[in-house]
Amino acid sequence: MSVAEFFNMGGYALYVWGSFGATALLMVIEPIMLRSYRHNVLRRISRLARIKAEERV
Amino acid sequence: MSSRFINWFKFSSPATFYPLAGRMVPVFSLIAAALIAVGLYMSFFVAPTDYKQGEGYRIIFVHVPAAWMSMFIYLVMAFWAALGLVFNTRLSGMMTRALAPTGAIFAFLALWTGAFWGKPMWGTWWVWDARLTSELILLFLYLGYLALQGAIDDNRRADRAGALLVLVGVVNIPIIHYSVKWWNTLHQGASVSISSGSSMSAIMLWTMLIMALGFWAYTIAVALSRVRSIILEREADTTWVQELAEVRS
Amino acid sequence: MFSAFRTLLGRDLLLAMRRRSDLFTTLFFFVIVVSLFPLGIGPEMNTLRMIAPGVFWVAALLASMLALERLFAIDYEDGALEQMLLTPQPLSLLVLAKVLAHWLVTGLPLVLMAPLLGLQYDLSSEALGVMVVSLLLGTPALSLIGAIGAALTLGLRGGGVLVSLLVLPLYIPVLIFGSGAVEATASGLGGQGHLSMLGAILVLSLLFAPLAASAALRISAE
Amino acid sequence: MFSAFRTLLGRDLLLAMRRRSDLFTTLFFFVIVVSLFPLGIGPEMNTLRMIAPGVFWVAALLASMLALERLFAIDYEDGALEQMLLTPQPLSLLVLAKVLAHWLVTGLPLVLMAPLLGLQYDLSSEALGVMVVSLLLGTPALSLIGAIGAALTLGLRGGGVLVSLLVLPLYIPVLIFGSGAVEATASGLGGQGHLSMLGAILVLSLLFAPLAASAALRISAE
Amino acid sequence: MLEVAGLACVRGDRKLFSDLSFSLQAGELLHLHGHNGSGKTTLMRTLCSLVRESAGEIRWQGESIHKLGEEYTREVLYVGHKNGIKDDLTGVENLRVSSALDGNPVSRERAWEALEQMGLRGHEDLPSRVLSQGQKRRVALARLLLNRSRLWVLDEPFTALDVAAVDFLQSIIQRHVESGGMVILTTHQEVRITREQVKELRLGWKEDGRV
Amino acid sequence: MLEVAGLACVRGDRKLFSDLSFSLQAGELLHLHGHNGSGKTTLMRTLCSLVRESAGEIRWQGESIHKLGEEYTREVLYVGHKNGIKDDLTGVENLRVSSALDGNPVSRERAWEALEQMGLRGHEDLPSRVLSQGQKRRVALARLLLNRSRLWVLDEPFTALDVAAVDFLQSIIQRHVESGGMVILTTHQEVRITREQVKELRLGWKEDGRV
Ligand code: HEM
Ligand SMILES: Nc1ncnc2c1ncn2[C@@H]1O[C@H](COP(=O)(O)OP(=O)(O)OP(=O)(O)O)[C@@H](O)[C@H]1O
Ligand SMILES: Nc1ncnc2c1ncn2[C@@H]1O[C@H](COP(=O)(O)OP(=O)(O)OP(=O)(O)O)[C@@H](O)[C@H]1O
Ligand SMILES: [Mg+2]
Ligand SMILES: [Mg+2]
Repeated sequence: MSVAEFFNMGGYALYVWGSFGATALLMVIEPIMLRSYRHNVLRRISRLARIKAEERV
Repeated sequence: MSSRFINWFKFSSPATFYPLAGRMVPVFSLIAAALIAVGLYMSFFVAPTDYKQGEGYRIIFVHVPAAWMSMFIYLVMAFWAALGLVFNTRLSGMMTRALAPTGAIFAFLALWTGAFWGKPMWGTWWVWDARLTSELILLFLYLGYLALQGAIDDNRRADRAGALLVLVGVVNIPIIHYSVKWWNTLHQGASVSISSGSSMSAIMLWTMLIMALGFWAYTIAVALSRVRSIILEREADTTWVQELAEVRS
Repeated sequence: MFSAFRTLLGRDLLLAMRRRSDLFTTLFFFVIVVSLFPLGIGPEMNTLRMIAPGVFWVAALLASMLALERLFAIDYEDGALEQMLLTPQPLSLLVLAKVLAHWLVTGLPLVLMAPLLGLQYDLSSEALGVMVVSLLLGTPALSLIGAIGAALTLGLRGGGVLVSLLVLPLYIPVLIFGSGAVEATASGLGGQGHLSMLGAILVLSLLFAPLAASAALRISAE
Repeated sequence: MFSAFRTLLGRDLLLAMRRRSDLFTTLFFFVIVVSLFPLGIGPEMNTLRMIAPGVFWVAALLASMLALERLFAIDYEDGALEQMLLTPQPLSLLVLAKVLAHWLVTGLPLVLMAPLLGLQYDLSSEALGVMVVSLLLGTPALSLIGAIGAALTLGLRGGGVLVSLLVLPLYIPVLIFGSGAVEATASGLGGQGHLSMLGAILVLSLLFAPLAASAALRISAE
Repeated sequence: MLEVAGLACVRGDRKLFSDLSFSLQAGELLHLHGHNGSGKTTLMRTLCSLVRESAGEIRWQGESIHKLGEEYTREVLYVGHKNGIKDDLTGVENLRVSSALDGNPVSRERAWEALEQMGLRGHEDLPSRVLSQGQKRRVALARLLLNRSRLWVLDEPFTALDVAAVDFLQSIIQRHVESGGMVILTTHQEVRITREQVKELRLGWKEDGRV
Repeated sequence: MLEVAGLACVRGDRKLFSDLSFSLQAGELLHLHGHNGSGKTTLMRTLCSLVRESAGEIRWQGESIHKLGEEYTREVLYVGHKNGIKDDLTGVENLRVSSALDGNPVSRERAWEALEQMGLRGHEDLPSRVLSQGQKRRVALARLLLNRSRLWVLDEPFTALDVAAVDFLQSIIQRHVESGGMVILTTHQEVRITREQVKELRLGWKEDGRV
């Protein structure tokens, strides 16, 4: 089975790769977005904590 | 008996759950990566070509696990929702919230891959058949939940309103599952059932199960890591959060 | 207890009478939607007959969805809802009274109007009959289900779209069975099965919707 | 003077952003109406292509009509309208700002969405183009005309139906020329004539509607 | 009768009050003090079980009010910032509806009489929409004359009322307390209430209050 | 400056007042009295040209206010029963928008300062929706600090305010009057206003008033 044949998927390339591709894409994007979410939250909280510390001084 | 009870409630406190979840995330990420890698290998190189559907049937290895996950995550959300409404624990609202986006993604994937399968098999992207419609409704329920959460600023109200919505929508799950039985539809009937063994070849079944388990592990990892951020956000002004190493730096 | 039910029902009907035009808003909307289509599409009877069940049910669904906004909103704004929560009556009973009044004002006229409008679309009298029955079973279910969504989104500005988003998924089955019944009758198959599904949905929502809606009201009234 | 115009425009857009979902209410409604029809009617492409212009324009008209209720109502209730009447600015300019904001929030998204939804109905790209242009000319006219109705019925409970009654007769020409343009293009005749009629309606309503609406506001604010 | 233990309430991300404890017996009046935004309204709504407390417990005759449910709400009469009357109904209709919902229907005559006592003579059958601010408030307060609840929770009842109406309302409150009722009240206006059975509670001061 | 001659106002089928005449000069304050429903709000809205009089005339510097149109409304600031603030905007945004519409845009800092003076420190950037009754009123009244209108028409400005805020508001009003402004005011609360330049007008008494 050649590489080209493999990617052709017996004529179903669009459908098979369309499905697997979308799944892979979303399952990669989601963790990335989660990381940036966490990053944002941490930055916001650190800033809050700093402001609080300054106020106390 | 009572000591077990206390243990339970200890872990339902965000302060203890946060580090625990932190330790579990990498474990499940690894499991997910390994299972999905094996599953992908099996779906393309081990599983044989179907005599009727040719190579096109390979979509089954993402379609069915995604569809299962979309339903299962909803049930888990309903479980947390009920818990939250009854015991008024803070963590349950956060768990429901953390699961929803992933559930929505899987519901979308089930629809997407189903459509990409339907085009070659049925000759159409979409029909208004009972299973397809009820799965679409599931996606709408997820989106509705997320929209409702976005619209309410007060966390407590958001949690309780969301929990109620999730519980109302749970009627949809049995409908999705049994729709093929109750109405005669275009969609495939159950091909995996406990009672009568399996109508699929064993290797296909195994591949599907491994993919499904991989998706499971992925969901756990993602949901736990999301709930950690939610905990941080909501408990921002407590001392335990402000003393965390990652906040201080 | 039932005196409270009757009082609230009476009050809401009286209010609808006083405002008078409220009685007609939904009906008028329904009539417009149904009548504008021949205007926009053209007067070919065959096309019209084909699209009639869809048009009627979509119109009914939209009309019912739009009316939802007013179900609890006014009570919420003028404080009457708080007072309702503090009466010694089971809240779900009061909710049921409000939903019933709401349906009598917005749903029933629409059901009664449907056969008249159906003539525009050249429907057979049998199909018209089934249409009325399906609307009679379906619209109360829509009001009941919608009450949950209306209660959940109370006081959230721009609740309109939220209500639609929350309620629509639960409306779709009603739409499918409703228009399905009419279509099946028009094309010679019986609409029985569809109608009994509608009946089942109605019974279920009668049982559960008031409870869910009253829980939602308690949450939203904070 | 223009700073007041800009401030009010900015405020209304900001409010729409804050409520966020308000941005989508009308759009969502439009999408639902347009998408529910294939559901109720069935997926035959020929039928769908035939009814498409009608469905789109009726949906746009209804969406615009429903959005009217919110045009002045909130300002009226929270007292911001009284304050607007007491500013040293020409009222019709303020009305124009409000209508513009309203159209940007409710009308424009709908125009932008239309081509995407048109694909569902298998419309030719030419017909889609004309549809967008016709909506672009038509929807601002709908908002302007509607403003008069909205101002007149302010504070009348159940104003909804009244608005529809007052405004609908003036809307129908827009509907007819709008869907006419698309239909003419789809069937090979040019839509030019219809479009220029729409343009004329737009210009006229730009000139007169703000004046009429501000006079109506003064009456209703008593 | 009413006992509050360790009550706390959080709104958004601010703690309005915490660890608040007091009790109220039959024939007592509790006067809540506090500057704007100190949480008086929130506290009152919590006591009526309209808002969920974040911590602590509220007990009525020894039972948690959430357990009691409708048995408790029967005993409570709440008049808040909002009047809770229907703009399109007349005063009499409003009064009769709210009494019926409260579980003691009254006759037309009785309602008419109550409104007259509240100084709404000649306005009983106008739709409330056209009434003045103070007249609307009077319609809402007329419920006090007909109600049999033991605990009255009144959030700034005197706003918009003219001097005569304020006096009359004070006398009603006093009568209720003397006949063994309980009242929780807040107002920014200076009002004379019989000094004997009055408890005071201050919110929003440095050390959050205990009576 | 402001002259009222033979003013009458009819609502529904009742005559609220008729043949009312008075005038107001720079540096004067007019205190309207009257029981609930006597027509104070209606009179004030008439003076702002929000309600059309049934008879009589209102003149500003000798010209009918309906002729003057926007020239007159520029000189008037009205605070009514309704606050006229947007629930979804923060205090600062509300204040800046209303000032800009009134014709004198102010900077963020200036608005912030005004709110702080009104005692809303720490609440400036909360959406007004979550503010307490009194805090909303304060946001609405903060306009007084920024406005350059000569005639203030204040309909029960003191409702919902706590004692500190009432005092502060009184001092603002006094300052405005002393610097040559005019104020028309109604309140049911007892407030001290400098006695010198105060005119009183009673509505709803047997012989409808003349100052
Ligand atoms: C948009 C279209 C589709 C949607 C929304 C959809 C949805 C679903 C859902 C929700 C399930 C899980 C049901 C359950 O476990 O209870 C499922 C399972 C399955 N689907 Fe689809 N599907 C679609 C199209 C297709 C197509 C075109 C095929 C094949 C020709 C297909 C084959 C299957 C199979 C074999 C299963 C496993 C059945 C079982 O074990 O219950 N699906 N689908
Ligand atoms: N979501 C929120 N975020 C931040 N603060 C909030 C939120 N919701 C309410 N608050 C605050 O809670 C307080 C509400 O107080 P409440 O209405 O109980 O005051 P009050 O004592 O009745 O005041 P008033 O005398 O003005 O009526 C206000 O200070 C308000 O700013
Ligand atoms: N359509 C109508 N029919 C009959 N009476 C009306 C109508 N509209 C208004 N009124 C009467 O006009 C009066 C309105 O008075 P207004 O609101 O000016 O009173 P006010 O002096 O401001 O009172 P308050 O002190 O309570 O604010 C009320 O007595 C009301 O009953
Ligand atoms: Mg308060
Ligand atoms: Mg008044």
